[in-house]
Amino acid sequence: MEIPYTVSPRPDTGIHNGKLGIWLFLASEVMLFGALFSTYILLRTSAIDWPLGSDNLNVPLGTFNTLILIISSVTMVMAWASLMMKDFKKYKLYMGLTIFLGILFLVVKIAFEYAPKFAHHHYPSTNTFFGIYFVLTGLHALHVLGGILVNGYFWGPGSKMWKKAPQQFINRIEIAGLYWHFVDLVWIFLFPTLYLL
Amino acid sequence: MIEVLRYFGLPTNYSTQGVEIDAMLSWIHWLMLILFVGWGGFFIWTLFKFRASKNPRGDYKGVKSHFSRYVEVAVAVLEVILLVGFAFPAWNSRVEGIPPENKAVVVRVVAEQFVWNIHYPGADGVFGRTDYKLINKVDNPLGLDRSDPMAKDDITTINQMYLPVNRPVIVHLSSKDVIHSFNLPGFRVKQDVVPGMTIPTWFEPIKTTLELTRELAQTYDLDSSTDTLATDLIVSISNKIISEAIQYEIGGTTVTLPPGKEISIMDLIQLKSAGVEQISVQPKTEIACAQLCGLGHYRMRGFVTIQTRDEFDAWLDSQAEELIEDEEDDWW
Amino acid sequence: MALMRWQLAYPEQPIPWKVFALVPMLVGVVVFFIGRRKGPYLSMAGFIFIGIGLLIWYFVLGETRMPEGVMLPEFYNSLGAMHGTIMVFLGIVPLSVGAFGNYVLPLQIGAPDMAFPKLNMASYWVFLLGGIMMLSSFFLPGGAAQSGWTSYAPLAVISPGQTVWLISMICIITSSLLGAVNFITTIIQLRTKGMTWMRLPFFVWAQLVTSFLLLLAFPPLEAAAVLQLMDRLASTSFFMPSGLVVSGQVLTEYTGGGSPLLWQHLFWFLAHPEVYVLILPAMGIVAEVIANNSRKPLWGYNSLVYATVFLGFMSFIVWAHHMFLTGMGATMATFFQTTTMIISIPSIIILTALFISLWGGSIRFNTPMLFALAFLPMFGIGGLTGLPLGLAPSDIHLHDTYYVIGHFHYVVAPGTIFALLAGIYYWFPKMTGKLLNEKLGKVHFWGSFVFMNGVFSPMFIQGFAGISRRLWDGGTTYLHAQPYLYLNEMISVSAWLLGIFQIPFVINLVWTLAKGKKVGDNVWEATTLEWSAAPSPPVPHGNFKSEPEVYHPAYEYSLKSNGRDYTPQNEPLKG
Amino acid sequence: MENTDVQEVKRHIRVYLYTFSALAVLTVVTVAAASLNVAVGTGIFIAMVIATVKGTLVAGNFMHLFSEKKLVYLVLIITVFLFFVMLCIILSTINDQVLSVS
Ligand code: HEA
Ligand code: HEA
Ligand code: CUA
Ligand SMILES: [Cu+2]
Repeated sequence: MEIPYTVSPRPDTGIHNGKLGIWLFLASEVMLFGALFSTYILLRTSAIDWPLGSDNLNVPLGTFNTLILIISSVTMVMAWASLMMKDFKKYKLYMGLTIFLGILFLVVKIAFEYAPKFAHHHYPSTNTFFGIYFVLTGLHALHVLGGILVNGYFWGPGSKMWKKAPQQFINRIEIAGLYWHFVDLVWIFLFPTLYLL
Repeated sequence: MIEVLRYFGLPTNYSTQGVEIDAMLSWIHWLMLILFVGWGGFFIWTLFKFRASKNPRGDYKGVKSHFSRYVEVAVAVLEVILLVGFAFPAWNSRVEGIPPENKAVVVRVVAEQFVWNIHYPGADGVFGRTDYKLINKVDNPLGLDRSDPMAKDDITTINQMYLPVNRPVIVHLSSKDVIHSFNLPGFRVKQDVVPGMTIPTWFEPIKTTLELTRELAQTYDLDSSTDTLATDLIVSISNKIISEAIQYEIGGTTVTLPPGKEISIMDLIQLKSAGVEQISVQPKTEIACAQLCGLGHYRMRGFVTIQTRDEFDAWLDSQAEELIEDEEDDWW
Repeated sequence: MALMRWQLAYPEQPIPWKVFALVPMLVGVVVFFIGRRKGPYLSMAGFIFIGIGLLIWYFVLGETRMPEGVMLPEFYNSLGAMHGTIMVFLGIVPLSVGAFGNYVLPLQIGAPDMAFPKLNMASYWVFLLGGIMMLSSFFLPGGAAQSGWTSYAPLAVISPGQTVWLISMICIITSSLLGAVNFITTIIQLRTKGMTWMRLPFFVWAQLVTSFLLLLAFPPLEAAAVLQLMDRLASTSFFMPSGLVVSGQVLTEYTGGGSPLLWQHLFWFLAHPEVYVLILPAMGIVAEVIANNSRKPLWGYNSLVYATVFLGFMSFIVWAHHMFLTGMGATMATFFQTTTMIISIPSIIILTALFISLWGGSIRFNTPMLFALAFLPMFGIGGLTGLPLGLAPSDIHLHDTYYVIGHFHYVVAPGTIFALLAGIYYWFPKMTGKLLNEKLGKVHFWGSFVFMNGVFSPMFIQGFAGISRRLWDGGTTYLHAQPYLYLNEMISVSAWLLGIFQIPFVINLVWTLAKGKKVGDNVWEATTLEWSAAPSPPVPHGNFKSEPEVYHPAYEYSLKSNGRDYTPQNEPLKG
Repeated sequence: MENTDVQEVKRHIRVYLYTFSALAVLTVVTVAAASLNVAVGTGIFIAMVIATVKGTLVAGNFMHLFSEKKLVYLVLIITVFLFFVMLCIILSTINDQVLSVS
């Protein structure tokens, strides 16, 4: 016997295995970031004084990065849509763009945000605000990196699957997309909490 | 009914709140016992009755009645009674019933690895300023700022806590380093000491250490005609089981009672012939640390001595005098 | 024993515990390469870690029970922390979820494999990495973690060994998360034709709820571990309040402003559901064994299922009953006491249903059944002693004493461990095609049963006496501990005997594997699919020859209609 | 989303583009709102409302949650519920701390 419902959805649940799997994984990610978020709220409400994010962080860069991630979400979903329309070339293009935008995000983050912070002797240990800032953004950056690696695989060696099992490949891209959008979504919450408030 | 747990290790209680806690403990254990015996009886009987050799074919339906539902509901109801009738009020009196400070003795206890620093406010009744930057391991473990007028008369001790009887005691707990737990098992007091915050707890001792000593000693009085304590003859034992080896001489030879042994009638006779007239049980008025706080957790041990009001006041005075002497020493 | 001899002969010298720990590790490596399929792999790994945890524990017992410097306090504290961690995270969870779940679950629902075999392997390797890292931390210069398995800050932040503990915990948690995703997907998606929700064997339900607990309760500890790691490595102050002075020295590298209680909240948010992760699969196993050996359907299957789901849900909102004495106010104490009492009700429902299932049965007392039956009262004692802990005022006296130790060991050791042993005896013919020897099994059972109680029941008395846990000398210096120190000796001796009575079990395993006779596919005459539809041991790939179809609920025993007293799930009912 | 034909997908693409513009506009709005001098509480409220709207757009459209099956909703509802439980109970327990007044 082979494992069923890897490609087509199970009739009574309406989804295929991979999709349920990724949503479950995302649920655990919600709890992970949720716990960090709770930490942030708790430390902030019990702090005597809390530095204002906009005084310490680079808001224009943050805004820029937010837009980058949003655009990359669009290109990601477009990559999937191209596959749905059987246009492999466009897929390559959009997926490539997504990866590029992801890398751009990391470059901005590390070279233009972290590096100057360190240069100004703002370390995680400087105060609790920087502590939680570095942990939250650092963990998010790791997630971006993970997404880039996965997307890179599906852009390069993994894309051979398109020939053999197109539907399964589409499913995989959809799953990778779900993850990528989630990373975007986390950032949408991180940006105002850390940079603006 | 309530006393039963004494036979299972629960130590004698020395405080007012202990009465409440002990009652709760025994009620809940009675409930547990009933449940355990009830289910256990049913269980064993079932196993016996329906063993395969006697009952070769199972019954598809099994039990048809809904008796178990009633039992479950009954347990739930009893739990509600325990909660509402005992647990909520008792806890509220712990955390919200703290008596006003002018009706109580107020003490600060500052825990550190692996010492209990006790801080009395002194005659003015106000604790002096402390600052962690002033902490000096040798002569100022509390970081007390002696230049603060309020701090001039403050009394500090290490691991020795003196308290008067029949008066509520409020203890403000704080820690210098890690989490400890202020535990007075005999008084049914336990409160974690969390660094970064000061947590209050309170209790009211009902007997002095001396009274306790006497009371417990009477149980094992070797010579019932003596009712005064010959302190130099007290051998430290607890609940019939001696903690330290007792050495005594009979007819020129040394006899040793190893620790951990129960004292038999024979031992008692021998002890008496060796001139030991009374054996007292030391009351377990210790401060233990109940939270893992590092390598010395096991030896983080303090002592509580409960005195009468007069004795306690006298002790405070003597401490205050010492303080003045110290100051004069410094002056020279 | 070796330890005692060592102590007698060379009282001043440290024990050669490395040798003791290395032996099972080597055995583990050998076993590991002999194993074939991933189910047995995992079970072997779990076994080995349990064995090691157990082993290490004997040094500790040697210490608490026999003072006079067998080891230094730092090593004792390491052993305590590692015993807790290894038993919970590297022993029970991988064995009951990783091994039994992985092996039995797909078979019971009629699936060819887990939904994501590759993920399964990934989860296994990450776990192994974490496990090995955890164990090797003993060999590091500072020793292993010393702050208890609870790793309370600030102690954990400032004591040695903790970094490795945290990193391995991150690995182990990641592994559990991947595993949970796989389990839930498998149960939801891969049920075979006709396997509706209410036809699932109870074990599958237990695994489903367990997986949800893993999935949603573990991430907060992962977050907390990252934060504590930052506190240690980058001197942040998430859990460090201002103005700490450690042995007279002000900790200047920390700016302060953190909250030690936050760690406890994040830890217990995981660790309370975690205790149900330990018990639910055990209950599942017990239910399977009892249904099979009482030859009748489980009584109140529906109430079992609902109670389990409810239990899983409630377990997320009781965690602060471990924190009553951190200075909790009246409102929240009321809340947590109430939820704690509420959560005891589904446990009672589950146990009651299992008891009543026996009524009217035709009870076979084979080894798996003995272990499963012993589970009931033992878990009963453990569970009942949870009640006084759940009421805040009585917890004042009992918190952090040996009473707590007694409480949870009754649920995990004669509880979960017995259930796992029942599972091993029960499914061994499934995994290997050979039946374990009954005589050796009974010796193993009675020995374990007697000495388990010998180890853990005296602890309640010590707890009433107020003896704190985690004491290097077992309380020798405390006056209030004096009357009950003699129990330490009894506990130690029982523990050693308990260990010795595991020898027949190991012999049994080895002997049966090597020499045991092959038995038929369905030795226990069971109804669930793993026995009735798949060959034993299962074919290496795909489990079943063809997709089995299910016609009725899981435990159709003692129906009069066909000639036998059982009707497999894949056989239509007659009449 | 399986088996959608090309027309369907084209319609989706339009939705994606609208969503994108909405997200971009909202990002600018958040930044602008933050530079208004409102009280901290109000500021947090506004920022969180906007973030939630944006999050819903991403989850709903890019992640196709709007047309997703019941099962996924169930998982997410449990998760989000437990997240709030964690947050609220931790906060209220830490605020219900017995402290000595000094
Ligand atoms: C498998 C693990 C497991 C399980 C199932 C439980 C179950 C329960 N636990 Fe336990 N607990 C732990 C593992 C577990 N616990 C651990 C590891 C710790 C310590 C952690 C540490 O500090 O290191 C702990 C600590 C702990 C504490 C904190 C104590 C303290 O530190 O002060 C509390 C307090 O409320 C508690 C309560 C409960 C309750 C109310 C239950 C309830 O769910 C129990 C409900 C069950 C019943 C009520 C039994 C019903 C049965 C019958 C009625 C039939 C009985 C009769 C016969 C069988 C004959 N537990
Ligand atoms: C699942 C959890 C689990 C299990 C099974 C056990 C089992 C045992 N535990 Fe432990 N224990 C904990 C979890 C567990 N413990 C935790 C969490 C703590 C708290 C740590 C802390 O303070 O931070 C603790 C603490 C703890 C203490 C208190 C230490 C202190 O406070 O100072 C003691 C003291 O006696 C103790 C003893 C024992 C004993 C004698 C066993 C025995 O019952 C062991 C019996 C087990 C077996 C007999 C296993 C059978 C073996 C197999 C099935 C495999 C065989 C395989 C091979 C040989 C390869 N444990
Ligand atoms: Cu202080 Cu333990
Ligand atoms: Cu708990």
